[in-house]
Amino acid sequence: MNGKNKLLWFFLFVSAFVFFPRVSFAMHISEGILPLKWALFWFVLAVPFLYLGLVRLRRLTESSSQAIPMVGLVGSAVFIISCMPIPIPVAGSCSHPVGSGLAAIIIGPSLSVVVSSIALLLQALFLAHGGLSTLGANIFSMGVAGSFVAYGVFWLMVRVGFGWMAAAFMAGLLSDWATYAVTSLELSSALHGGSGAFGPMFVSILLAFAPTQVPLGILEGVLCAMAYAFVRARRFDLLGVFEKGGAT
Amino acid sequence: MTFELFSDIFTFRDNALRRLDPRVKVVVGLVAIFAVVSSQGVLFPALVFSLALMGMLLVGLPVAFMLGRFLAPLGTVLILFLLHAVLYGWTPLFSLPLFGQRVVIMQEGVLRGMHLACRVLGGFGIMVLLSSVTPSHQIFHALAYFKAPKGWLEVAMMMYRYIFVILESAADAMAAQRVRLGYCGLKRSLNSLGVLSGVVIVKSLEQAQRTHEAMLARGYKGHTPFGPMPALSPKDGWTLGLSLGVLIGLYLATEGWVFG
Amino acid sequence: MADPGFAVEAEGLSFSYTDGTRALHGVDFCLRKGEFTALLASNGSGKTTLIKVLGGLAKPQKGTVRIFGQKLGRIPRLKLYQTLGIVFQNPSDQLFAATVGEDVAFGPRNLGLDPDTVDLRVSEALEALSALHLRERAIHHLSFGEQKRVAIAGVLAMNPSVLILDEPTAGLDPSGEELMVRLLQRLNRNGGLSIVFATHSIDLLPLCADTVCVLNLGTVLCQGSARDVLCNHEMLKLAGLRLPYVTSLLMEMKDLDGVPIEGLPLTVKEARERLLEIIPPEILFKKA
Amino acid sequence: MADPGFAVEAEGLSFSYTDGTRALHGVDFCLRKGEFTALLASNGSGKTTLIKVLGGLAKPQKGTVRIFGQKLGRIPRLKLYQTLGIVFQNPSDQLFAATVGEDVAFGPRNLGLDPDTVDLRVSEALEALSALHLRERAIHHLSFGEQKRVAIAGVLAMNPSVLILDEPTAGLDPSGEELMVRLLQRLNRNGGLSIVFATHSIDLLPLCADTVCVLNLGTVLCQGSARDVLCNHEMLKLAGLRLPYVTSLLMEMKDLDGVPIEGLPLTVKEARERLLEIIPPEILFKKA
Repeated sequence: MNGKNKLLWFFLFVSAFVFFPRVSFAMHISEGILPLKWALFWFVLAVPFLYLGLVRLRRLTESSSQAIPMVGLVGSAVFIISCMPIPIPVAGSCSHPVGSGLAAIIIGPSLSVVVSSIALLLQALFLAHGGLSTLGANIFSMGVAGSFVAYGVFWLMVRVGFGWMAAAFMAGLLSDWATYAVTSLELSSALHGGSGAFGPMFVSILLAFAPTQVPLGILEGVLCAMAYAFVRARRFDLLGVFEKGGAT
Repeated sequence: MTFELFSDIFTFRDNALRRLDPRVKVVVGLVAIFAVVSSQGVLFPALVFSLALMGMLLVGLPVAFMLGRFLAPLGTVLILFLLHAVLYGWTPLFSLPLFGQRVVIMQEGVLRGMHLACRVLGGFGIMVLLSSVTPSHQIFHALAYFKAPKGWLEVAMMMYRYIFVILESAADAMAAQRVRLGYCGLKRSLNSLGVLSGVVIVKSLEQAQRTHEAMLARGYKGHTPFGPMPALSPKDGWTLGLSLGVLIGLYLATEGWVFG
Repeated sequence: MADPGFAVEAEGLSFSYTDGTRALHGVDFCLRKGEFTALLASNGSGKTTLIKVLGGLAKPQKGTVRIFGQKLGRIPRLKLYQTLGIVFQNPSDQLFAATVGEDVAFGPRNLGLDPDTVDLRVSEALEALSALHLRERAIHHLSFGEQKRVAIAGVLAMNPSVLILDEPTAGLDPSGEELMVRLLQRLNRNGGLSIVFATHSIDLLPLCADTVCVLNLGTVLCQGSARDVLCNHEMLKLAGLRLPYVTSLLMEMKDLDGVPIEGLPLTVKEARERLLEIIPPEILFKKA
Repeated sequence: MADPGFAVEAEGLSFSYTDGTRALHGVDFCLRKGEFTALLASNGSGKTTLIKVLGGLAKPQKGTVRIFGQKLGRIPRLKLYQTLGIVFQNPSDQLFAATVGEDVAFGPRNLGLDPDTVDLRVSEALEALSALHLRERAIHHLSFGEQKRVAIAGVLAMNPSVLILDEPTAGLDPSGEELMVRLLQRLNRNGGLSIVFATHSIDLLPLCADTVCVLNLGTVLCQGSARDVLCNHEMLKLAGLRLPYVTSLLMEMKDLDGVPIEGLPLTVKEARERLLEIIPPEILFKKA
């Protein structure tokens, strides 16, 4: 296998470029890609996080009737941001931000999982990005991994003493990369076919997406930092609703 | 523009499938999708795909719209197919010259790739059909009937409604940036997009405040009351039974559990 | 103090926002039962704040509001909003459900009514705004004018006896404006609703309003019958407003050219009558 | 084909959204250099879509747009938006920066101008809209009318020769409307800008527009001088519009009462002149 690998990777690079415009949504795992076993596995993994978010939502609703409209509207905003075309310098084309990192630092990671799960369902149904059987896997990679990594990084960096601008940048960047890594993991674990080819499969998928995802992550970081700065400067007071009821 | 892609105008057109009870559609759709995903052969997903395609043509979805929806999964399928064809398997089928070297295509990989492609198409077919004949609020109502968490549903419905409102603002804001040359070159594009994202979030927060006030003025107490679902009509019941029967029959037949 | 003839009675209202902006200062306002009052105000005069204060959505620092003689703070919210309906300017602020029928049912359902009653209320409210045919439509597929009407229906389904509307005709084209004024008039005359209609479209007022209240920079400049208020040209100008076009035509003719016009015609119909009085009949064409 | 006298020339424009909604169908539109054209249209008539198509923000499925004789698709964006300025309806969608000065500078900075030139452009643009005193103000402290003016200044700072405005007077109170019309007129007369002014406030049109184009359901019903277009009462009604109030008063007197009024007075001033012609001088009061 070794002799062939180098060539193969090259081939994959090329193919990623060729199909680029449509692969930009490849961070959503398409309907039908995961076999039943794996689809259910990721659902099971995502559910506890979703539950955590719903508990937080209930607590917020008890303290203020504003909670549901606030979370819902931040959700709409994040949905729209995730549809915005980001220019990719490498490929001379556009992709789209994930947005869950930004959501996480604004409304907290567990609510961000809730919002992502809805956004992913709507995207599957009305934009044909992602899928229903793969919803669990997508919630896990974008919602759970993206949100918790972003929030963790943000919290940690602010705690350590970095400015929140840098923290927001890293949150956006790492949430995007985390999503990308987890998606690759999900894809390769389901597709390697049990023949021990998991390793090369994982690396190939990582590499196939690398030319778009590596710069995209950086751009998402920039976007996240700018958007967060904007909200902070304009209407930081409005974020108060989400501070009640703990940090999860 | 991407913003324009998000349209649900077809789901409000009247047709036989649209009139069907949403609970029936959701159940049949989910059963079909999970059956496709669990299938081991090519035949069942291919059959489901052709059924879904027939359904789409029957309700008069424009071909251009359908193609638009299927382009994304097709791209993914193609890459995965190529990956499998060269990475997986042990029986060389043939080899292709590529940049002076030869890439070997494996038989098992090609078969698996084809199976995968059929699964994606079958699943997608059902998904696109379901969403083209069922308005989202009906899907949410059906989910409410099946006891999906209420908070999740409320947020989902709020999100869905206001996507259209905020989208309009966002599109206007983007156009306004564009006419002041906000999207010329990478740096300016990124700058404009960052500001736009901020604008969108601030707008949504302000909208949430105003919406909340309007909700209070109509007796909101923190929870949106759902209306009752009407009882399933006999016709809906028959449709449910019949389509589930056909699906299961097809599955058993094609997956080789009945005829060996 | 609490005159039973008043639907809404506000005294000495003052309101400042937390950032220090003073929006209202010593505002007195009243609305008699069954009256149609126009709240005439230019941009930034505190109109929207006044509406929020009257509707209990913002708490004034000073002053009291009475709804049918009862102090606002003492009325339980659920009861208040069955008495007082508030329609905001931007329809998308108050249309939060997916379809028209669902949205209008939001209020009645919050009241805990049974499904049949909810259904009846929804039909009645939509009917009253000539919007019954929209019932199954998605909110985001409605035109702007339709959205405005559905937003009013949503409030009407709470069965209020007072309706406060913030710029119900803003953004509508002429035919939409006309329809809206006609519908509101019908609600007032036949439905017996007391209506407050905040607006700055002066030409529409004389067609519908019994009384007019002019708000400027957070204070009430003038409140009285439409005729009394609109004849005070200076005051209107001060408030960033003007006379209706037709009235200003006739006023100019009277004041600048010395044409003997009686009174103050406010509508096209009145102006026509006044002018015909002074045009010698012999110059008219013969009617067919 | 490409008449050098035209600033904007559109032929046979058709536009449908991807979901199949047809917004424009065979629209012809033109704007001569230095002209002030009103685009009169009711809600949902395709006005906003037409503006987007003319500004190259939406690509029509059929038809061509020429800007100063050049085909729209062939003009580089950098040059296009220094020729054509587009102001959208809602100012809060177009103001992004923290302060007025910063916001107006957004365009010039994108042109890569040096700081001094940017500064100059900002002052000039704000000056032209009588908004220079707002320069240091925070956007969210502006009144609605001020926001509208600043939004126009932001586009004006690109130094365009054509300005397309979507409902610049919508939501403004009478004094704000008057100011806006005066400012736009000044830009047109003194600044030499060609202006397209989309609106449905018919009473304001005769004061400023040289020509009027009536758009209805995605097609142009009529384009011509203000006088020609507005005399077609039936057509206006079809488009959900109406005559200016003053005109409709005089038309009613002419048609229903047989008062011999010449022509079609569109403004208060004209109406006054026409009426004085037929009122016998002996009944006038003596002027002081």
